[in-house]
Amino acid sequence: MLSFSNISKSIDTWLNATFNSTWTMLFEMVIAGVGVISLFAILGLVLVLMERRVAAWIQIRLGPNRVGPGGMLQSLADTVKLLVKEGMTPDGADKFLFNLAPFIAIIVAMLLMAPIAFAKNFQLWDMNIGVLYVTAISSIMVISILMAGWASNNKYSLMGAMRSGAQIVSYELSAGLSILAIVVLSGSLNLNDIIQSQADGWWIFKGHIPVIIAFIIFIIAVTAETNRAPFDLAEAESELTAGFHTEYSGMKFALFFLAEYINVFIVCAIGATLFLGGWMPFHIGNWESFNHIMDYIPSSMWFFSKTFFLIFLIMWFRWTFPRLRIDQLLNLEWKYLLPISMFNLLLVTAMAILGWHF
Amino acid sequence: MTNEALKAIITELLPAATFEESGQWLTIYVAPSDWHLLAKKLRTEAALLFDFLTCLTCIDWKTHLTMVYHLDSTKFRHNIVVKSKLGADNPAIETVSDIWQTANFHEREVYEMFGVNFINHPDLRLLILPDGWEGKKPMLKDFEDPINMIRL
Amino acid sequence: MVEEIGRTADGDIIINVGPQHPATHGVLHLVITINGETIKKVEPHLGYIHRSIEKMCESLTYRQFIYVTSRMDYLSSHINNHACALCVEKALQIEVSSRAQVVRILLDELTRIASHELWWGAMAMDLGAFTPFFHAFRERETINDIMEETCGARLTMNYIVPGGIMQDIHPNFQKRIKDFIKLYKSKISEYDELVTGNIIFQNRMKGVGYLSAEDAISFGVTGPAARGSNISCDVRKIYPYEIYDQLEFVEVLETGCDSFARYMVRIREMNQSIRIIEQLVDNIPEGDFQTKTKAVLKLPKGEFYQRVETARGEFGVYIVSEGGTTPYRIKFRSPGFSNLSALDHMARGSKLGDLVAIMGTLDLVIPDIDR
Amino acid sequence: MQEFKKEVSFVEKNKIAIKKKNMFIVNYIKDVFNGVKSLVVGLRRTMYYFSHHKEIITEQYPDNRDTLVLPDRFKGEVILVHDENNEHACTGCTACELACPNATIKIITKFDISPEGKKKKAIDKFVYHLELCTMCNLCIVACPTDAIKMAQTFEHSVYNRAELTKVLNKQGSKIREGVE
Repeated sequence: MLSFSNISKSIDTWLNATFNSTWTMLFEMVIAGVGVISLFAILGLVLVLMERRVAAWIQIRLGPNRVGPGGMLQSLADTVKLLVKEGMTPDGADKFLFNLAPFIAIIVAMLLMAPIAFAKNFQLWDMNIGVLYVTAISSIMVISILMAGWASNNKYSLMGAMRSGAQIVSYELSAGLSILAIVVLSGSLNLNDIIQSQADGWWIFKGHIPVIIAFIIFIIAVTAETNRAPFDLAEAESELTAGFHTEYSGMKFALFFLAEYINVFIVCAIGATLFLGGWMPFHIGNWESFNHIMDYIPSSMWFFSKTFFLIFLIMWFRWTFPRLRIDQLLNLEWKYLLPISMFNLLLVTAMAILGWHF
Repeated sequence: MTNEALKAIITELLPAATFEESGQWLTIYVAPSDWHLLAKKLRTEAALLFDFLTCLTCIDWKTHLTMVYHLDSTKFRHNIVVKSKLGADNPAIETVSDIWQTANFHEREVYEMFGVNFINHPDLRLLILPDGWEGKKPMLKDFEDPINMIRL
Repeated sequence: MVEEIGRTADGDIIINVGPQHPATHGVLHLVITINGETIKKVEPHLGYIHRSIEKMCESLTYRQFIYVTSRMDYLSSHINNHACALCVEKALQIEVSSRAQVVRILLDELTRIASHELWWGAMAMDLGAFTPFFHAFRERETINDIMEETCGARLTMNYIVPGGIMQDIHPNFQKRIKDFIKLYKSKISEYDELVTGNIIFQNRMKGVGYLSAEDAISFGVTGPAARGSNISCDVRKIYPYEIYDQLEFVEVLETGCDSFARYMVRIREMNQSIRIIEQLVDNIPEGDFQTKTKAVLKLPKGEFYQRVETARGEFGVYIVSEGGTTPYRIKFRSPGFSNLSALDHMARGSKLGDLVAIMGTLDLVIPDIDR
Repeated sequence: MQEFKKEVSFVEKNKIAIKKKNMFIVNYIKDVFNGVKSLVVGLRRTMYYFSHHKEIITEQYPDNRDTLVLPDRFKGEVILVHDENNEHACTGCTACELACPNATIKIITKFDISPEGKKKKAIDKFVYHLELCTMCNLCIVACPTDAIKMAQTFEHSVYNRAELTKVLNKQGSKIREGVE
């Protein structure tokens, strides 16, 4: 059967047979790099189009329908437009940091790709601390935003960056705690092990109400972490015009834009892996015939459909809710999400110890 | 309240005031120097309670300017018009922005459009005209703008 | 300490909101002083769209000057025109036929609903929810279609002339209005679902921009903004014009004094407007739509003041006539100008995000402020 | 009996005190529940429109250009009505010119010699400045012979401002017989 794991394995064996191990390593790195970058490009195009389509349908509009069949090439046209635009650096800006910030944003997004299992046995780096790695790296995102806000020499940017700093630092907590709930249940930090532990049922079904609560908190927290509405205070366009990327234009703006969407994809991929079983097909107990049919659907399909379902959820939020105010945003975290998730973690731990889950 | 009753009370407050009844509402003419004192009394007098300054404007009569204040009482719903005649050169009148806060903006508008100087105004700066505007006040009758013609 | 540009001596930051800013709905320029996120002072700088309409009107005849007023508060242009026509009619003592009066009021109330619809969408957009804007436009477009069919334009209709209305109503007029009422009633619950009931929205609005009744009167705040502070100031009720005194409707009052109260006033006011329309739409009397007037109108010497209730508050027309064919001086008392003057008072001490909510509930239309 | 009652009330009081303490937690949970509920209501509404995306409200302009019908009263631009004989009803009385608040209309008259040898006033050029027009309809109302009317056009954009200044009477047109 043609699958990602078979393709990667055959490439690996062919490279090993043709070159020595160092060259194989190098070639594989190049292939992985090219793969990640092309995945970036495709994701950027698809997600932007998807967002615009979701927004349009919710708003009783048609959405993009000019470029290409049914507007499918709209985001490609946007990319070309952004590429040929002049990338300006404002006077008085810290030129080095100003130009560095978008690249840090995109590099962070790239780093986060490493531990994600896109399909069965198809992963860039199967590390034993995958969950920890993801939470650690995703916090670096805030540095690029702070850097952009500070270096722009613009008060709107600075305020956006400061808001974003406060926001990401606080929402890291509840995101971490809800991830921890799954770690407790599966007993591993390795993403592959977590997926394997869901072979007989996804955690969201196996874990009763506490895991559902953890899932909801996770979705809220990652929406905030990726600066998406209703938590888009860092760029709140009716207050701060565009927040931290007010002064950016052309390709540098495009990188921020892309990084936002890639981050959404990654957090949704993590969410799908932890709560919805990653590439694991949907199985119902001992109903063998049903499980068999589900197994026929390729694992990559499972992974992407779950991820895109979560992405849709986040987009759905964005086009429904108004934005919070900064103090309410922090209230929500410290007064509601954090206590609830801590209490929830306690429940999950008790559940794991007593073996109450399926 | 009838015009007669209003007249009686206001005459008591300010004997120097003169009245005119031909218009829609009772019109009171006061000297600029009396205005602030009368305004305070109009606002606070229990039987009058003119707490709502509906409209504040100025009319350029070429020989002189007239300040026009439309007052309304949200409790009794009676209206009066107060007018005050100002000289054409160096027109000045005391501000009422401490009595009705809405006068703050309206007086700033009159200041820049007619050049009326409001004494004791807390913040008498240009509001609508661009910063650094010099020369004739735009709403005066003899204002000519060769670049942006208004007259047809 | 060296004083930096854009900072006060206390170290507070001064930022420009506008003239090009998404939240100001036009070219309003606010210079705000903030300490962190807290607003210490708001200072409006006006005049970016000042066209000196008052001066322009001095060279226009009494038939011509009405159309200019559509360009002030473009969202309630019909009501502005109405005010001017009423003032001229009062001066000339022209009797307007009851048919024209009813049609005028019908269009007034439709304009009011259209204005509030747009405000509702823009308000939600200010707070970061984009979807309501499009949903509000669905109903508003229906009103605009009615306007387009009868008046010939969607926004600046210029349908009112001294003595009545310019053309008789379109044959479809009543049917279209009834269709609109049906649509409106089926969709109004969505407004609550999408915005009013939303917990985030309520938290953003409640307790924000407190304006006490005394301050509201002192600042000359009128319209829904003042009625949110429990001040009875609806000109349609207290100084009725046309046939408003014969109609059944309630002056909407809220006691909250905050942004949410002002929001609720507008939402409930739309229902009252629907109520007025329902009373009138089937009862348009037969008769002339326009009273015969002289070709050239000459107002008698004197001063005339007419106030009406627009969607934003009390709109006053003050005409000083010297007996000629053109006014000697015209003053438009626009509601937005007075309402804006209370912004500084309301916004002090609140967060930057609240400024947007406060400006939204004041329903500022910039051409109305600048004139 | 009396004592028993006292005891009961004591217990009741205690209960109330406990309840008050619990109220905080209850209110907290209530807050969360009501908040989430209001959000779910909003989400349901947007989901409805997402799943019923065929109910679009936007005009598909310019795709619908052929089927687009504007109301007959729509004020697009002023035109001078010509009939099939290339005749119009404008006598050149300049009532429209006087009625216009913006000096949009300029009528240039000439004197025609009628067959009887009489001099007769007629229009030479009916100049219309579309760039100044605000579509206020006052000229149409003022016209005593109904010579001008509003056309239902709206695509007025051109590349050169001079193109907006139009001469409304067609080449060689003349006034219709009988119009005074």
